[in-house]
Amino acid sequence: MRLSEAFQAKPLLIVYICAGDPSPAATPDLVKRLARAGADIIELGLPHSDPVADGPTIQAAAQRAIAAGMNTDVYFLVASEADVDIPKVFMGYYNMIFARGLDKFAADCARSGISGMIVPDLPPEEAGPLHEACLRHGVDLVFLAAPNTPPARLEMIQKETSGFLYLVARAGVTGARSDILQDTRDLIARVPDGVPKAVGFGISTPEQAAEVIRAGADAVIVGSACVDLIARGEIERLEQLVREMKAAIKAAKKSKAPIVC
Amino acid sequence: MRLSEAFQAKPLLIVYICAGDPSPAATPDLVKRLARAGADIIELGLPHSDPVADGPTIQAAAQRAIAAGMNTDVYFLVASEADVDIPKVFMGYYNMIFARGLDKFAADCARSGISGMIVPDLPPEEAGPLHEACLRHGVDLVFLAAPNTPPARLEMIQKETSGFLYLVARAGVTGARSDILQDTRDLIARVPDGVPKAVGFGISTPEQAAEVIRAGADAVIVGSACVDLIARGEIERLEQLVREMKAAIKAAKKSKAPIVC
Amino acid sequence: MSYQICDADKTKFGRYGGRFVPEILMQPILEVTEAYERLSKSKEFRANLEGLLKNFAGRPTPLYHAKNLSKELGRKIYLKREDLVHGGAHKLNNTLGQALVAKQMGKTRLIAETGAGQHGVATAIVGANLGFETQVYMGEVDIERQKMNVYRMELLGAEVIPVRSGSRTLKDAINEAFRDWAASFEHTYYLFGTAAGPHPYPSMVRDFQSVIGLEAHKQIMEEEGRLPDCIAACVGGGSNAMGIFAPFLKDNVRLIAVEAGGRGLGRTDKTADNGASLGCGTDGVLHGALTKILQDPFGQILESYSLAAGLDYPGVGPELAFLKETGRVLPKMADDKTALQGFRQLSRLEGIIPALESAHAVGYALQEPEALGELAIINISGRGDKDLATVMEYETL
Amino acid sequence: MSYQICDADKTKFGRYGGRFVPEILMQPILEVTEAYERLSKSKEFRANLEGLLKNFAGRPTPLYHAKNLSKELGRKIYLKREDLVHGGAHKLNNTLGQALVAKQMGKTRLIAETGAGQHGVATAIVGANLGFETQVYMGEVDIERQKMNVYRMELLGAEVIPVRSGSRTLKDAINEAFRDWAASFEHTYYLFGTAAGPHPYPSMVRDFQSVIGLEAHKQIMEEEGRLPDCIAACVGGGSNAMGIFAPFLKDNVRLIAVEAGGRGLGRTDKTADNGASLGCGTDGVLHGALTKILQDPFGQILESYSLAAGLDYPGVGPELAFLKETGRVLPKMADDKTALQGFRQLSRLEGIIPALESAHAVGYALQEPEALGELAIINISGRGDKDLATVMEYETL
Ligand SMILES: Cc1ncc(COP(=O)(O)O)c(C=O)c1O
Ligand SMILES: Cc1ncc(COP(=O)(O)O)c(C=O)c1O
Repeated sequence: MRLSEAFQAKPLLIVYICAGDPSPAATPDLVKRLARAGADIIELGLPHSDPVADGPTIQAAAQRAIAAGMNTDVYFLVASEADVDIPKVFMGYYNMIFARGLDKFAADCARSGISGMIVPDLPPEEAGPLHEACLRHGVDLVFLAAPNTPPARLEMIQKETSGFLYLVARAGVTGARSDILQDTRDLIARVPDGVPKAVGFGISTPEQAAEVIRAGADAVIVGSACVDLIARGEIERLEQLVREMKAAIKAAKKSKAPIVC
Repeated sequence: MRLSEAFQAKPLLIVYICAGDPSPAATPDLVKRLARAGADIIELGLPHSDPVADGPTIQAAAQRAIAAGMNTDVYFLVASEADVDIPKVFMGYYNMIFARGLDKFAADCARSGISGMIVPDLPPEEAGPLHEACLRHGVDLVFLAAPNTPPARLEMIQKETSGFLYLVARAGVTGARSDILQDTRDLIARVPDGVPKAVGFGISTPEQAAEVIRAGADAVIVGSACVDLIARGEIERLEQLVREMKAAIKAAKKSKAPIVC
Repeated sequence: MSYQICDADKTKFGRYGGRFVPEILMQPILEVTEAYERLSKSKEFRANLEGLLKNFAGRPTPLYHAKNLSKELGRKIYLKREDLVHGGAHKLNNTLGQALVAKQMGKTRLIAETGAGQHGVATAIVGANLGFETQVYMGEVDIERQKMNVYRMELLGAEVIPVRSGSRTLKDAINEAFRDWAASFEHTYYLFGTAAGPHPYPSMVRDFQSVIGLEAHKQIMEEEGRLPDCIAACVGGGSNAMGIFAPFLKDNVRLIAVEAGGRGLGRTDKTADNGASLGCGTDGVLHGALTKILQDPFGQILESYSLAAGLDYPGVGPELAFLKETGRVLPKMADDKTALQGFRQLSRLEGIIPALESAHAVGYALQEPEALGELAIINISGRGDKDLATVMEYETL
Repeated sequence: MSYQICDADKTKFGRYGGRFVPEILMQPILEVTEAYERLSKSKEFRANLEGLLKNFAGRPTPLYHAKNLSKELGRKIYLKREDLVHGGAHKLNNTLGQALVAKQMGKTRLIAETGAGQHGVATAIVGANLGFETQVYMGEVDIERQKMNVYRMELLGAEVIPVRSGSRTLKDAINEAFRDWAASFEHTYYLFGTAAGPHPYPSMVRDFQSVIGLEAHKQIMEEEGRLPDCIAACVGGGSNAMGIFAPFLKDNVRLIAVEAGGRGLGRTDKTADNGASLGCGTDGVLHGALTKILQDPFGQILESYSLAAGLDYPGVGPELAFLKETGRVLPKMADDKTALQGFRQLSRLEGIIPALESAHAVGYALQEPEALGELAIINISGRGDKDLATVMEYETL
């Protein structure tokens, strides 16, 4: 499924997990469980040795996955096996893509059922060649915008992104946080309604997810909170969290009055 | 006895010991034994914390003596008690004299039966004030000359010294050595016969002593070799060494043909 | 003194360089770019920096004709004496410049990464002198082996933050500093320590370090009336090398970049036995720039190795990668043993104990003197006092 | 630059100085005197020395306006930056000069004493650079506490000879060096490390170090258009102090000699709790000169004490003793604690870690700022890298 199709049925819950954590073999099943629990899109991370945009939780997951034998070849095997009917999105650092070759990487994505790519260290200015490869293989290339992205740049990024626009909820790296800032609300408000926008970085509770939706987001991305539960082996609680998140954003969509928390 | 008087009966054996080594109480008896064994003059060292002209043997003796309670007051007590009918000569560093006051020091020497002073770190250029004090109290001030003392300077030192002229046998500091160098012979030869000359630094065997006398010296000074025996508590061998030295120089005096060794 | 101004739109050297950073960092980086471009044209800023370089850092450093080394090598060798710069290495040239940029930008806090501690110390020095709150990220492994530099930073009022992620060395300290900056950019300036990283750092650091080459250019003309045949400098990230090379790029001077050969050319899954990214690396993206890096076939970064902590880095500045490609700069290697030989020989022959990093350039010269031509300059990027414990330990191995 | 020439017949400063040495050393010392007098008038010698000071040692050193310290003290403070001299202290100014004298005298071997190791390192540096065999006497106790400097000397090709006599510290190392010289003078030059010892050393060392004051004189006039109200320098033997004071002796500038106050004014039979011979000593003869020394009533030399190894000496140069007597130089003390405060404060305020010795002058300034007047120079005789272990250890006590 193309991402744009998925965004017809807003609000969406996007769940990030790190492929290969705790083991490559475990990943396909995990993806299926998340889909069953209500995830609308799976963001499947390819672990990197130097995940500069990530906080400690996802760094640790990457280290576990690499230690467990995850690499790019295995990634695409795992992604193929994780056969679900919701979209899967690649998330990973540019060097991993560059090392494989941009075209080959995009082709492998398409072949293994990956609809889009999120590359947190690849701003649009550097993305030309990958963009072309993605176009060739029908894979979306999702860009990110941050609270400190100035208006003109935000407009450029909106234009460049495909699939959806990833809004970084706040300054810093990935990782669970306890509040949603005014900055995030402002950023959501600055993007016109026509652009599908998903908010991530630091969203860990159903309340926060709901708040983001009420603020106007089309999707919520939850990552570290899920990775944390995987690290502890609490897969049922993970499913439970996904269910609660999904319920919360659906409810939020109906009653769109913002709540201060 | 004035030193000049003693030098009537050449050749002389001058024996150095460090006052207070191994203990202040032991020194007077040691002096008497040395006199009995044949020493013609006793050079009684006042230990100093920083004996820059001395080698390891005499340095160690000084440290033992200081540790045993030797100081300048005790020195003069000990010197008085070491009541022998051969001359005693003070040997020590200038700062010890300076600290007591030059006049007082010279007076104390005279009072405790000390006939002269050897101050190895006091060249004639700096000796004016002490010289005056010595004159006032009838104490000789003995200067040293070394193999590297140039002719004009040697002449000056000869003029300044009183009692006798201390010829430094060779470059370096005090301490037993195994040979007598050509340098020493040359130095002895450079001093006119009228000047009483004692040779010291490094003379440790009867053979060396004899050689020095044959080379024209009027007296031999033996230090480290004796101090070494005291350190080992071998007082009888010390007396034996003195007797042998005395015999050797007497014999040498008679047969004045130099032997190469 | 005049700095080579970097051009607003040019973020790359050929295909190398760029800004491969998370979006949250684009704005801070663009602000640094803008501030640096503005300030590098400001007379007042330059006067200010030149004052500090002269009165605080102790510039100019001598260009010393090393008579004994020359004799040993059968050619005339000059040493550029960055070992005499305050703090003990060329690093202060850069930290002074960037700290003044940070000041002008109204920032109140500096963050930096450090491996051996030299850049950390240089940052702590400017932090103290110019009144910043200073925090330095340093891998736990490096903290353990560089205790004295940790203590120096603390004495200078900086806080050293242990980095426990990844290989717990320089590479990870850089990651951690970027993470900090992503949350703190409002008041914080990231003072990057070498001519690598995202644009404008490679250009800015090269410009601030090019005072080395500008002085050397003038000095060698004064002394010899001609340019040298060759200049050799060690390369970690490339700041001292680019600093001395830059003003000679248009001249007919052979430029040799000496990298850490470490234990040799071996590799494992996760590690390389050297730090020779220019010579042995392949194109890739690390710390914000496309450059030559040590990586596995999948693009995972390898842990580098060198006895010299300052050369123990799996990347290199993009400008050097470009200059290697064009053939303008020749990459060479000196392994641990060769560097130690350089360390000892320079100490004995000239009475100058070089940093182990700089000793790589000296060691290379000892091994391939013909490469130097008749007249050469070796950049002594720092002094070796910091390395005594390392060398002593190595000797007893 | 022009050195103050010492006059052939004048071996004393008032009643202080002279040559209280064994006869065997008179000739070598007279030869040094003669050689120095001749060479100090030689244009070639001076050009040679100036070349080395500039290109090898890194002179001139900056006179740095310490803005933050000035603010702290409410007056304008400049720092003379001898910490930037090659080797890390002012010591090289002297060893370069004397080694050139030795070379001219045809000597092939250098001997030196060292306490903390700074003079030993500076001697080893010139020994390596000018091609001498070099041996450095160092007390066993000092060897133990200054391992890094021992290793530096060895790296530089010098041999460090452990001294086991007396208190096994600096004082005894000097004795041992004199003993060596008494047997080796034919080929050997004794390179004395401070402005003490028998004539001509106090004058010669002062002359070679007066490059500090000559530069500072010119620099302060350039910067301020007037002379300072005060100059403060630490005093071990007195070489850095005399070096900066000498060119200001005729000026209306208050000269403050800061000695090691150590643990206080206490004494035992054999030891003093400080190194303050100028302030607390009495007239006496030590190491060839009549000067102020720490001694017991009988004239035995006391072991001094200071946390700063370079100030841990029971004597002082005769010229300073004389200048104290005439009132031209004011002796002051800074104890260990005050020095540590100076050490920390200068590090934090200015980003300059001073040698613990120099930190005594800084600490004094912090405690009695009024004494400095409105405009003062503090001589930073060396850098503090060598002292980090000492300070760390002291902190944990
Ligand atoms: C003395 C010295 N030289 C060289 C380097 C290598 O860095 P760069 O290549 O940036 O000059 C370092 C890094 O710490 C260093 O301390
Ligand atoms: C840095 C430094 N300052 C000062 C001194 C004291 O010596 P002086 O009084 O001769 O300058 C020393 C002696 O080692 C030293 O290393």
